[in-house]
Amino acid sequence: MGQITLSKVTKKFGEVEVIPPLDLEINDGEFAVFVGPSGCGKSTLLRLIAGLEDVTSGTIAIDGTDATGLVPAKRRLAMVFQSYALYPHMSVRKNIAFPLKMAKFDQAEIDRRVEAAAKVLNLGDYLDRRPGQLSGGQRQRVAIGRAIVREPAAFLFDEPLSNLDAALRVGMRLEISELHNRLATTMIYVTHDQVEAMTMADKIVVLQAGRIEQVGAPLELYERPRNLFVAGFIGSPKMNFITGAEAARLGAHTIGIRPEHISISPSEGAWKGTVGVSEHLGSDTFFHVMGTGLAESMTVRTSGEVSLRHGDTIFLTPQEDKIHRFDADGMRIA
Amino acid sequence: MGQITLSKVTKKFGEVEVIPPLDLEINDGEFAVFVGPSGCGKSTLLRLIAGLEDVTSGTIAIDGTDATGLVPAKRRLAMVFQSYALYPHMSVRKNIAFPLKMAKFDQAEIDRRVEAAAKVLNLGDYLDRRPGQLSGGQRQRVAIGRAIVREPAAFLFDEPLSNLDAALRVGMRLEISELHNRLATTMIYVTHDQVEAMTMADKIVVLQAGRIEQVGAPLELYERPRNLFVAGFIGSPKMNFITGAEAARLGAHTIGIRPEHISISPSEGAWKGTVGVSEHLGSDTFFHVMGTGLAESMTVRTSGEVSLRHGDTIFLTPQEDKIHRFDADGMRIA
Amino acid sequence: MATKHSRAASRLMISPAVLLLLGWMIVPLSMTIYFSFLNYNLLMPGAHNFIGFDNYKYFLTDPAFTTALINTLVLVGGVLLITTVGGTLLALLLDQPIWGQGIVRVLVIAPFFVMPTVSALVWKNMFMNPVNGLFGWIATSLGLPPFDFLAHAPLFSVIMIVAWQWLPFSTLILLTALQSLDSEQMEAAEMDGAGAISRFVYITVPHLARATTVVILIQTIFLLSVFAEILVTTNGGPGTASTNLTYLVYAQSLLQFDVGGGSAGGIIAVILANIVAIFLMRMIGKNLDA
Amino acid sequence: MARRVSTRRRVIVTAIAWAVAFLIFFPILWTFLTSFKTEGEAVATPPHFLFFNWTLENYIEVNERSDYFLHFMNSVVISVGSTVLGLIIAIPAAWSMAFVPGKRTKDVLMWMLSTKMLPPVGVLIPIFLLFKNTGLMDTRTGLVIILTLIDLPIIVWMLYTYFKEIPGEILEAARMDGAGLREEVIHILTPMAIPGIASTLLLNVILAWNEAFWTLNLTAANAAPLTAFIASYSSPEGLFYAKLSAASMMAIAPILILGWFSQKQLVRGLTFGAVK
Amino acid sequence: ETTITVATVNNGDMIRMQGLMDDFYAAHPDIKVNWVTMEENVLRQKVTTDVATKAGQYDVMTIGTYEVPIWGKQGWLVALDDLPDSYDVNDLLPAIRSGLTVDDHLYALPFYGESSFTMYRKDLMEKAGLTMPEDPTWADIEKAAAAMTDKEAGIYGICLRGKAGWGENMAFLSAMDNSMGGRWFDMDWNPQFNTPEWKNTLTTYLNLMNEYGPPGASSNGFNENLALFQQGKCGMWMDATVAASFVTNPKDSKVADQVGFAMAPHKDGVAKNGNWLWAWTLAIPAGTQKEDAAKTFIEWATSKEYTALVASKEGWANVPPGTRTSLYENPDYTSAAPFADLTLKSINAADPKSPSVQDVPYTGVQFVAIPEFQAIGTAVGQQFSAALAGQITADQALQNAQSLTEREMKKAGYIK
Ligand SMILES: Nc1ncnc2c1ncn2[C@@H]1O[C@H](COP(=O)(O)OP(=O)(O)OP(=O)(O)O)[C@@H](O)[C@H]1O
Ligand SMILES: Nc1ncnc2c1ncn2[C@@H]1O[C@H](COP(=O)(O)OP(=O)(O)OP(=O)(O)O)[C@@H](O)[C@H]1O
Ligand SMILES: [Mg+2]
Ligand SMILES: [Mg+2]
Repeated sequence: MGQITLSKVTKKFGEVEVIPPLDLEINDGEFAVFVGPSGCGKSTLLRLIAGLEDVTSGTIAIDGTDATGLVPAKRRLAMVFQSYALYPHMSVRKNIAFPLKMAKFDQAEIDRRVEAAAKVLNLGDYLDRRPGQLSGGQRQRVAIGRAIVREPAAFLFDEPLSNLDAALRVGMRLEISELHNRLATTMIYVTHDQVEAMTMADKIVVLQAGRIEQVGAPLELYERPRNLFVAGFIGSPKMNFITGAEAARLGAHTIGIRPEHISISPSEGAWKGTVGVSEHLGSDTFFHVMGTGLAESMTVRTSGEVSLRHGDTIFLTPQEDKIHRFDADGMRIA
Repeated sequence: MGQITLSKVTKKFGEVEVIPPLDLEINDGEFAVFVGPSGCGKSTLLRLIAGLEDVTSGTIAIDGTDATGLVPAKRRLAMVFQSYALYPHMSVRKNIAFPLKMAKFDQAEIDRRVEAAAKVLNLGDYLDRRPGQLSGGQRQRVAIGRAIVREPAAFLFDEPLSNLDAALRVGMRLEISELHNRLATTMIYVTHDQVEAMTMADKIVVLQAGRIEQVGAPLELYERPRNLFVAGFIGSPKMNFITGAEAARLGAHTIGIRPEHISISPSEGAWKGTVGVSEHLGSDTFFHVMGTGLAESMTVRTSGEVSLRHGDTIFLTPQEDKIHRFDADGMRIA
Repeated sequence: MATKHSRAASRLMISPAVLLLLGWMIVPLSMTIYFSFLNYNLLMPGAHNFIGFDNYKYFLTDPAFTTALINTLVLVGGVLLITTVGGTLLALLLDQPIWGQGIVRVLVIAPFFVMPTVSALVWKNMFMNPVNGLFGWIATSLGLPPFDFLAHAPLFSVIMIVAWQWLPFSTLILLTALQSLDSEQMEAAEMDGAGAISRFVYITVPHLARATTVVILIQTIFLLSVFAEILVTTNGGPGTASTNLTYLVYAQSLLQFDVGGGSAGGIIAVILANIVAIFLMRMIGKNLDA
Repeated sequence: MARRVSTRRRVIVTAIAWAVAFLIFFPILWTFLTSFKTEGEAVATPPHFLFFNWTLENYIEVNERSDYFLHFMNSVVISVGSTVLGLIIAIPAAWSMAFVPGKRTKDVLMWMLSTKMLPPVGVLIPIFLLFKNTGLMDTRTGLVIILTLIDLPIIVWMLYTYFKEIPGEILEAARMDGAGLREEVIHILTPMAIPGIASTLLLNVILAWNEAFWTLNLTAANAAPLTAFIASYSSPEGLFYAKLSAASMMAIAPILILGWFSQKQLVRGLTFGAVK
Repeated sequence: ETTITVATVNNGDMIRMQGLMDDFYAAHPDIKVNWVTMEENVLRQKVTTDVATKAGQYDVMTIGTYEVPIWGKQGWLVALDDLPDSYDVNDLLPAIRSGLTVDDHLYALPFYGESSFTMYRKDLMEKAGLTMPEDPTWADIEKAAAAMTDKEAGIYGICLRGKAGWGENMAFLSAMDNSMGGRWFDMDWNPQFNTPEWKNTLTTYLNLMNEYGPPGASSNGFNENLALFQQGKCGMWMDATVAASFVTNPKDSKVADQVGFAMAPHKDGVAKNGNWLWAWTLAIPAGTQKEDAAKTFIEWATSKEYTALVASKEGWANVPPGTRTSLYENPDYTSAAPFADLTLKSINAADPKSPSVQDVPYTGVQFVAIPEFQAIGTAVGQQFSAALAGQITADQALQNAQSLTEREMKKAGYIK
């Protein structure tokens, strides 16, 4: 069980209102990801749920019971911190056993659960090492181990992978996803990595300045962003935005088209421009196309290698059905 | 001017030979990137060029003159460190002016150059702040500013972006590229980020255990990796490697095929497998295909959204002309 | 971090220390203030009548007071100067690659462990004594008349002794600070064309600023109340040449058993110490934040 | 900076460093040597450096004259006792300053430190009277209390600088894991800060061991530590250098040896957050 | 079993007693003695604080003739009126005994007593072709000092106290001033540092020390001078009579068999020698819980039996001198101690009731028996010590001494 409901939650630090009134419902077993620009309040929101900060007003309910006033220990939530926050003076075994010890489990039960967690996380060989003797990925697993032994109502993750190098990140991402499949426990996951958000989430919560911009499944956000902010935030490289006559022609204040939804041709197409910087990644090439008169620069993605040189004239054609339209307030026009 | 030539350079730390004899030529105005796994000697090589370490044997020539014995200050090179190594007690202005002050420039000239550098790097508003009061990207720029004022023969960068967050990294990457276009000064850039290497370099130097595995333009490395190491190292997600009968069929010990060069079909194709984890990024989807009998797991990339579920049977077909063949020693078969 | 629970806990946890120190400050201090208005000599029992500010008047107009004030400042300043400059040089020396670094460090740190009384006794008798001391012998063997340190340079002698005790402290802090200097920063300066001296002036010295402040703060705390060294070596003399405030108050209250006068002196010393404290706190507060 | 340092330079630097270290250490060495001389040799001109008749006479005499062991035990009890008591009071205080900092945290810390600047002579008589009236005079308990109070600010500061280096996330993790305040401090904070606590302990044992004002003025026979022991050798009649040296060595040796063995620890802790 | 705590000074006789306690314990197995040995200044400070605040840390205190009358008058000490006959209180030297008696009550028992006299090196005098008169004048002394001084050889004609302190340099200088015909205060308690006598005293002293004294004299007290004399570095030394036994002890003294003795010098025409009277005594602070045990102890420590005990263990030359007539009538002692005669003579010559040839309102030779004297004496001593160190001139020193004494006397209410 692990349904989390925030109603009219606000948070002020001194005079600054970091979270304006906010409602959010996370269902049991769901994998919810919070994304948003740096400083938008992702960590704060997570810490409010954990009980590490007091809400200024509003209520937080866990499984239907009000948990607003409870100390963190009483909320049956487990948290995995960005720095893992392992206890450096305890062996892996002791680290994992710590929450059980605090909950006054008997030793036999503690041993049983630690063994079980170690097995799930492939930590059997390291149980007697100290955190300092582990690699980043192993530490990460210990932190998760410590979280799962208590069989919490939900897991909270605050950018757990941001300290790992790229290769490891991919591996751990898969592991966490698998864990979620296996345990089917609610997870709330903070990240600012696009790929993590898109690949792991059942539900993405996009935040800006403490406000929720959109909540939905990853592809829903990708395909039907509710407003300009979400449209620009989700997807990499960014969506191209066009205002003015071209947008007006489609009955919108702004239209948006993703780089992968534009096709390119040396001879004909809807928009004409010249090639600026091009970035060749081998698998793809990104062209920054200038002088279209629509936007300062448009990004276009092509698969594989297309040889165009700086200054070449090209024509762009958007896939009409993939064009997003927004009104003057930046809201999607359905 | 800034041509750098290394001939038979070796480096030992105590008994350990970190760099076996190595020859390398970097042309004037070139943007050379060193990549390779952690500990392969990238930083060491850069520091040898900078003069921060003594070579054990061999010579380093800068613009044709032997610089092997020169102290760093005499080599006319500027370095941007991973930690930026800004002087924390000096204002931005003083930081940037420091090399000029050391070179005994007169105050008017110093001011002029600092202003110019600040303008180029958009630092005008921050000149009187201390480094501690700047954001990561701004610090980065100060470090570059300190490097450019002296108008060095070449710039050396040691993983200058690795401390920045992803979004900023993209921005700074473009800025450095632009700077290179503008100044046309030789740059040597160490990174272990694929994308940086591919997008910025004129020439990539792939190192492993101090040896140069391959030197070449990014696409050359991508398209014609000289050996298995380079093939596996360049490109993300990694190339799929297949050994055994399927490879022998093509007259190779190992064949490699990149994820984007495999097409997928629910009904027919060369190889049959079942879908494992699939990662939906919106713009692309990566499928991990199992049970092909060729490799433990094959990664396949498809553009846009393809709906396949875990466990579905699919068929894969490689683009024959994109298959890389390697012999038993791991060398490319031309 | 800051929930209602943790803030409440925080108040609870800090209160024993705060209350104890408050008590430590207030109880004896208020008694001292009270005594300072009385005509109270230990040797003359009976009524201790209230005499207003007379004790303060006598203490402040005591010709020794100004001398003591100046001596206190000279003593603190002198020791600080020697220990910070000497400590920096020593730290630089010990930071070099040398053989037997461990042993050298052990030798250098040793004076810090020596009781002030012992070090004063040893210096006074075995080194500075012009007849039997080693310095006297050295002077004589060089054909010079032995110099009578404690008579002719009493304050200087005390400063030397105290500095000897505190040099290890500053050396160690500065050495640790030196070793924490980011080597990339040094290399950057080297790339920027700075020579060894420029690097020291522009990089090392500013880097040590924070450590130096701490050295100054901690040492000042201890140096303001230097006492045993003076008592053992010069008894504040000759004349009042090496009397500092602490010693003057001591002389007043414990040699003369004038509790009233001594208390007035104590209060004045407390006020002066607090002025120094405020000054220092300003400085350190700024430097420790940076 | 791993460039070659020429051997010649290294030799010169080593020589200078050793010479300076020797000079700094010399007074202690000289005391040590003198403690094994006869009184006559102790003042001989020219001085005898190594070649004299080594004798234990002084140590024997000092031992006969004073109850060294009593003083030594007093010193141990007082310095360790006051430090441990100080730690028990200071750990919670440092916890709250480091992990729940408020606007006034810094001021409180600075105020605490400023109490250390009170000249002890200023309050001797009041304390003396208080001790007399509470029966603390000449008791180890009394000295433990006084030394705890005067060293508390330093202990708090040192711990505070240590605690600040511990990431708050770890304590939060403990809280998430169900630890209460007590468990958090006992199971997580204290063990993690062991190196810091150890060096705080060491420094304060040294400070307390060498404290010579209160220990002298508030003791007579029973609780007098080694500072009082040495005071009886300060200038007796006749030649006394050798005996003084022997007594001095006996007074400083325990702490000197402790200091040497733990110097790595000590140095780390001594920095008071001066080094980041 | 009773444990008594004894505060004592770290001088040789006291330390010797600590080694002889077995004898006491044998006779009094129910008493245990806890020694607290301190340097003189520390001792004085601690016992005074203790007795004045009635802190009760000590059951027996070692105090001097300065404290006894003042403390006795305050009622801080236990009167010792019922001494057993075996103690033979009448055997105590009258000069000493009267100094310890207030209003006919004896408040302390003398452990040893002393006056001051002149010690000199017979060999050096001989070499210089001089002889020391038994009652020398300051002129004789100066001549002898000049003749004996050989700084190259490390021999200084005269060693005198220079360390500041009312019990250090001021003990000597106050006595010397008496021998010059001067005094501390006139009958109206006006300080006399502006008189020619004091000027004469100080200039003579400074001249002697600067010309013929050892370096570092301004920090030399009794102990430092003793060490110098024992090493043969001093030609003459005017100081306490107890020093005699140390400088003639061949174990510690290089010049043991070369020491001669004479009276303390005086100015030609002044009928006072500069000899003082001092005794270290054992007293019991009022209010101790262990009065009986304390009494038992101090009676033992100052008894004839103790003297005999020391004699039997350490030889007659080492017994604590200057307290009992019987000692000076004992041929064993007088033959072992060549200085006995002069010691007794000096003690008898000291008259605390009229220390100067002029009238004075106070008692005490080398001190003025008023509570304020410690402070004043020490402050004046610092001035004179500074003059000896060359930091100020004699005139300045006298002037400072005069004004600071006036100040203190005013503060204390003696003069308006
Ligand atoms: N303890 C605090 N006191 C005052 N302001 C705070 C505090 N903690 C956070 N803030 C402010 O609240 C806002 C939200 O911070 P938060 O850490 O939740 O952002 P975030 O979304 O997690 O950012 P990031 O991606 O950088 O981790 C920021 O503006 C931050 O400055
Ligand atoms: N000062 C040194 N002393 C001894 N070995 C060293 C020293 N510096 C580097 N090495 C070793 O040399 C090898 C190359 O190190 P280098 O720092 O050049 O690697 P790198 O490629 O920069 O790695 P990374 O990507 O982790 O920065 C490593 O094995 C390293 O351990
Ligand atoms: Mg965050
Ligand atoms: Mg590197």
